[in-house]
Amino acid sequence: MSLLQIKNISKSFDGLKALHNLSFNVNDGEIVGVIGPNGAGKSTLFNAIMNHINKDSGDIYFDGINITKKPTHQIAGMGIVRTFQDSQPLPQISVQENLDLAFKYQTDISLVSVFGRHKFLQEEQQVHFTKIKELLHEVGLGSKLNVQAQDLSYGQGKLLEMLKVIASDARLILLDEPFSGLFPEMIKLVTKLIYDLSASGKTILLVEHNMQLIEEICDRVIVMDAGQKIADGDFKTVTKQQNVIDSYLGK
Amino acid sequence: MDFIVQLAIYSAIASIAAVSLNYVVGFTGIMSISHASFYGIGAYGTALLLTKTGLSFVPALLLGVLITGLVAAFASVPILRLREDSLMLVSVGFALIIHSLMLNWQSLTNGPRGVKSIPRPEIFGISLTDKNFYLVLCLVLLVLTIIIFYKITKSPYGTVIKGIRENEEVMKNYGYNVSKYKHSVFVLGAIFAGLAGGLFASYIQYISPESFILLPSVFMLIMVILGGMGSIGGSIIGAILITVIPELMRFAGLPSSFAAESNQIVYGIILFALMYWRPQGLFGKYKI
Amino acid sequence: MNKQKHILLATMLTVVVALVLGGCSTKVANLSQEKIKLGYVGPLTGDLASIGNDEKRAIQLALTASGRTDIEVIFEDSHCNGQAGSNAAQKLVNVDQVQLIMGAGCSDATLAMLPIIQQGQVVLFSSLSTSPELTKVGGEYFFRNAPSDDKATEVLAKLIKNKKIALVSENNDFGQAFLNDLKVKLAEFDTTPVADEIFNTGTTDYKTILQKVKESKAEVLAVISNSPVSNGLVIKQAKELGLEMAYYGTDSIAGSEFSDTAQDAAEGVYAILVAANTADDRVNKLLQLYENTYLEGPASDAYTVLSYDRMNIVLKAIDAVGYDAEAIRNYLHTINYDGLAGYTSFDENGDSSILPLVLRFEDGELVPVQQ
Amino acid sequence: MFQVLVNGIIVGGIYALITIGFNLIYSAVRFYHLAYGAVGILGAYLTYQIQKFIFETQGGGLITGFLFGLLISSIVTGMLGILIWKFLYRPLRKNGASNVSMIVASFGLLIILQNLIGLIFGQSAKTIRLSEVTTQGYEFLSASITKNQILILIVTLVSVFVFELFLHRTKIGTAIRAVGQNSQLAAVVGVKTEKVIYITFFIASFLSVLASSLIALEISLKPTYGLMLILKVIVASIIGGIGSMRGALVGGLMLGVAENFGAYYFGSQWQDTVAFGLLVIFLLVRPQGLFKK
Repeated sequence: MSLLQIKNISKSFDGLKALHNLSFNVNDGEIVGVIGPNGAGKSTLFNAIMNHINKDSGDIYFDGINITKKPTHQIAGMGIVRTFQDSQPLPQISVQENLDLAFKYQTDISLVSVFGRHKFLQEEQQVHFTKIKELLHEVGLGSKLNVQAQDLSYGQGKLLEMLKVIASDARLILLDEPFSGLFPEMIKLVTKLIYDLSASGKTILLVEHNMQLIEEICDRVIVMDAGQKIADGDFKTVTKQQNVIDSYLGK
Repeated sequence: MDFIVQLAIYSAIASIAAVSLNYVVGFTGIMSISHASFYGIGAYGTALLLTKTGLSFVPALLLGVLITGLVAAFASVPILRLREDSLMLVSVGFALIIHSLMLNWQSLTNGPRGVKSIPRPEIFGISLTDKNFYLVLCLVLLVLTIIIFYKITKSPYGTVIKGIRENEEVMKNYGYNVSKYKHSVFVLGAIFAGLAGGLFASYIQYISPESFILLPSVFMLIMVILGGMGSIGGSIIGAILITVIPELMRFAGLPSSFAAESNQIVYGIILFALMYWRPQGLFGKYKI
Repeated sequence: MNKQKHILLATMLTVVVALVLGGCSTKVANLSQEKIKLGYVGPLTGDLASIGNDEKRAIQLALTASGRTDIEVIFEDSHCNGQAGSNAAQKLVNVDQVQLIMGAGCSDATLAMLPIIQQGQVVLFSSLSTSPELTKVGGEYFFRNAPSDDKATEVLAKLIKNKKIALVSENNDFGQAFLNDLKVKLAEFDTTPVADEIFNTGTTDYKTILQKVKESKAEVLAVISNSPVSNGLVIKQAKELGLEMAYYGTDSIAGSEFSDTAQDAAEGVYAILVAANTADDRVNKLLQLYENTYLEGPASDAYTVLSYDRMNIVLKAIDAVGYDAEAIRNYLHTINYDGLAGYTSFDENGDSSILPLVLRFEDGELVPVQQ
Repeated sequence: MFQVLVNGIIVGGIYALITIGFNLIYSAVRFYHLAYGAVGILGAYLTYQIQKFIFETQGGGLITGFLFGLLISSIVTGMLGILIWKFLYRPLRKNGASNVSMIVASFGLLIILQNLIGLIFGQSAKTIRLSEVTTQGYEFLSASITKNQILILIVTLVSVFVFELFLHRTKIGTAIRAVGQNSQLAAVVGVKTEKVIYITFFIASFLSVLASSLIALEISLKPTYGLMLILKVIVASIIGGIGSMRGALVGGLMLGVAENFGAYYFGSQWQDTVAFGLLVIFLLVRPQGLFKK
């Protein structure tokens, strides 16, 4: 049974068809690439899944549950996390705080627990802090623990976004161009992180322009153009299809 | 020196209001200008309960604070639907509407003639007519406020509201019910503003709508901006400076023909200069 | 983080030091010069600023006229608000250790100052607050030579009883207290107003209210406001709307600010006010002196005259019984001072014997009218 | 009843005039220039001073004094508008100040300007008048309008009309709108954004003096009017659609009419509540106002 089912969702912004009868499935544990020329509606797709924008028609199911109309924070609560296109971590708080926000607290973070169940919160936070140190050391950001996120470089910011995805321990991960603007050795690092995620059983939907990476990482590829799905299959067969080539070369 | 004790009392009351405003504006980024209205509602609530019903000080103050919380809960529904500049404007609109209710609902608030001879509080038998006891009461409540807000902002809850200040959309993506947090922050901030208002009313023993019009809201915002966004200690320093400096200016012996206007000009300059040199204020860590 | 701790401590220290220094520096000055220090607290900013400045200038004129160099008046601004007023009074009582404070204009500041006055046992002498409620709440140390409004409402009620009356009042402590008192007095003559409109302080466009007054077909329009500008605008806009009716105003009508605003529309307006009785040449001499010294006429003649009288009464009291609040308080109960505002004596509540006169604007001059 | 509508339209006309200037600045620099009210009142005080000088010392007529004063003070205040942008606001923007801190800074400037006016011209009210005698208005359809009101209405309609033409027909007008839409894009296309912003501040300050002097005819002048005006302007601008010219006109008129009907039916003490109630409703139901998408 596939983890994510998109059933002909459409969305148009006063005339412009951002998404048009789009349907596809993503199975548990798969890494699916989403490619297509600029303006094909890739980011709009992510916004639609997370219900940042309401859809004109169609339904989305996650783990069998209809999440079309659910508020964003509930969708995220069910175990989906997404990164924004060239999003940077929250600027005026520290790296540690950024990561702590990504972790899922068992004790509900509310005024009641701040005063009533302070001990539980404190313990969980300590556990998170140790994990955070490990994660940061792994990618060489160990010294940046208490630095304000705005003081990180662009690349380091992107890395931190990836670490937040790992920390969230979500089942479905929507990555929106995680490699854009990175140096080669940063790209290797992010690729390794993606493999680790997949190895630990996560399902990944990856929007990316860099074709070598798509070929290397993804099990399957979906090609979008003008809000429609024009191809769905493994990389080799899909890139041979005439309509895919035309969409890239422009009709 | 009663004069210094009185200044300390007004500074303590202003600090409670400033710390609670910083919690709303500095930590959570809700640019609300209607804080003085909740300060006013707390003052009127406590004053009317003290003068019109037989309630003694402590229940009257608590009830006054409760009423402020309820009004804030209702007001937060429309106000929090907006952000940044439009939120600022709607909170100004709300402040002016509350002020004209105080002015025109004569049957309840006695209108522009205000509420007179509010009795000085009696707690467990000690009558607080003596200023020093009153100062102790204010300082105890101030310390309590600091502890509460310090605990909240240092806990994971504090990190969440700071995250909301930075970017609400991202926080929703990590599963945080942003509007629930914003409402609880707004209401808690208003409750402490109501507490400060109740203390002010029973100290000065006479209140009228004039003291809760737009300007006090702006002064509270200046206290927080001067002191520093997102720093509790900073907002206390801001509150003390803004309460004490104009009183010290009385000693500066400025010829009073233009002392009055120059006082206001100093405020204007402080505001402008802060926005230029240190938007995050003296001790703040967050730039509005 | 500890860098910020240092700034925190440093600022705390400077504030405390400034406070202490500020506190004792004046005390030291006080002892050395042996000058008699009087206090003044009044609205030097805000809506009543022009009248507050009149009060201050009248005090300075009286002081220079008396030639006394051993007396100094410390002027504090009440901003017409409770907290500032109570701080000003507290400073004067505690730091400058004055025995007598002139002032108290807006009820806000007055009522916030009263507890400090009563506790500090200092005399508070006002020539601006006319609210009837102060008679009860004032306490034994409170005196005023401005007549309480209930005297003015009595005179006005007699004048306009059983006529079709439109009332336009300002939504502040003066306006509403006067309005309610007037309605009670009118009810005694079983007259009920045909129109009763309230406007907020600082309103500038009265055309819509006056439209309702026009529709009520009132014969008399009584304007109840202590701001000369509002009085002027109401009457000017009424004339522009062609409202043919008798106009009555309260004491803030006498003065340049009203006549500048209303200009020729002021013609024929009745004023129930105190003391700016131009028939007495001492009043004219004072107003002339004011104009020569400050190159502009007073915003309100009435309050200038009252404040001038007040200063002279205080000087007389100090010469008679010395500078002690207790002694001055007893002396004031016995005084009957022939002032520019008429013979002034004080009843047990500190209210003065001065009665408001009825005057009428005739080609720019306020002329007394015989009832 | 009709009279109340007439009053509303005339007052609304004045609000519209000022809101046009305010929207112009907002559309060019994207923040609320709160000190704009005080700049206008300062200009009106200048007009008063010049008229007094011409009338009393040069023996000129009241009306010529007023028109002459209006011209000079509009130009001088226009210059002041440019200086305020160049030396106060631009450095702030360059410093990376956010919209909110720009509003706070402009509020500080409002307090400074308002108290400077109080210091220079004194606290007591000043009146600008066009005729020695208070003339009764003209009667038609049971509503009476004073001469001043007619003048205000004419000036408002003329300036709105001229302004619409200027904005949509002339090169500079389109440049201003371009900068308003997107200043980076405009700069790329070769529009000298700096120069355009100077012109915008000049024109807006010019308009604010025009409107404030007209108001002074009706309600005389006090230093505290700056804050009162800017609050009304913000309400009118939000209702009409922040930044849009047509929105300023309609927003101003709507506010004027709503206030007067509010005063007529609920009593004048509720006038401000009606105005701000309208603001809150619009911010919630249609934050972008009537004329913007």
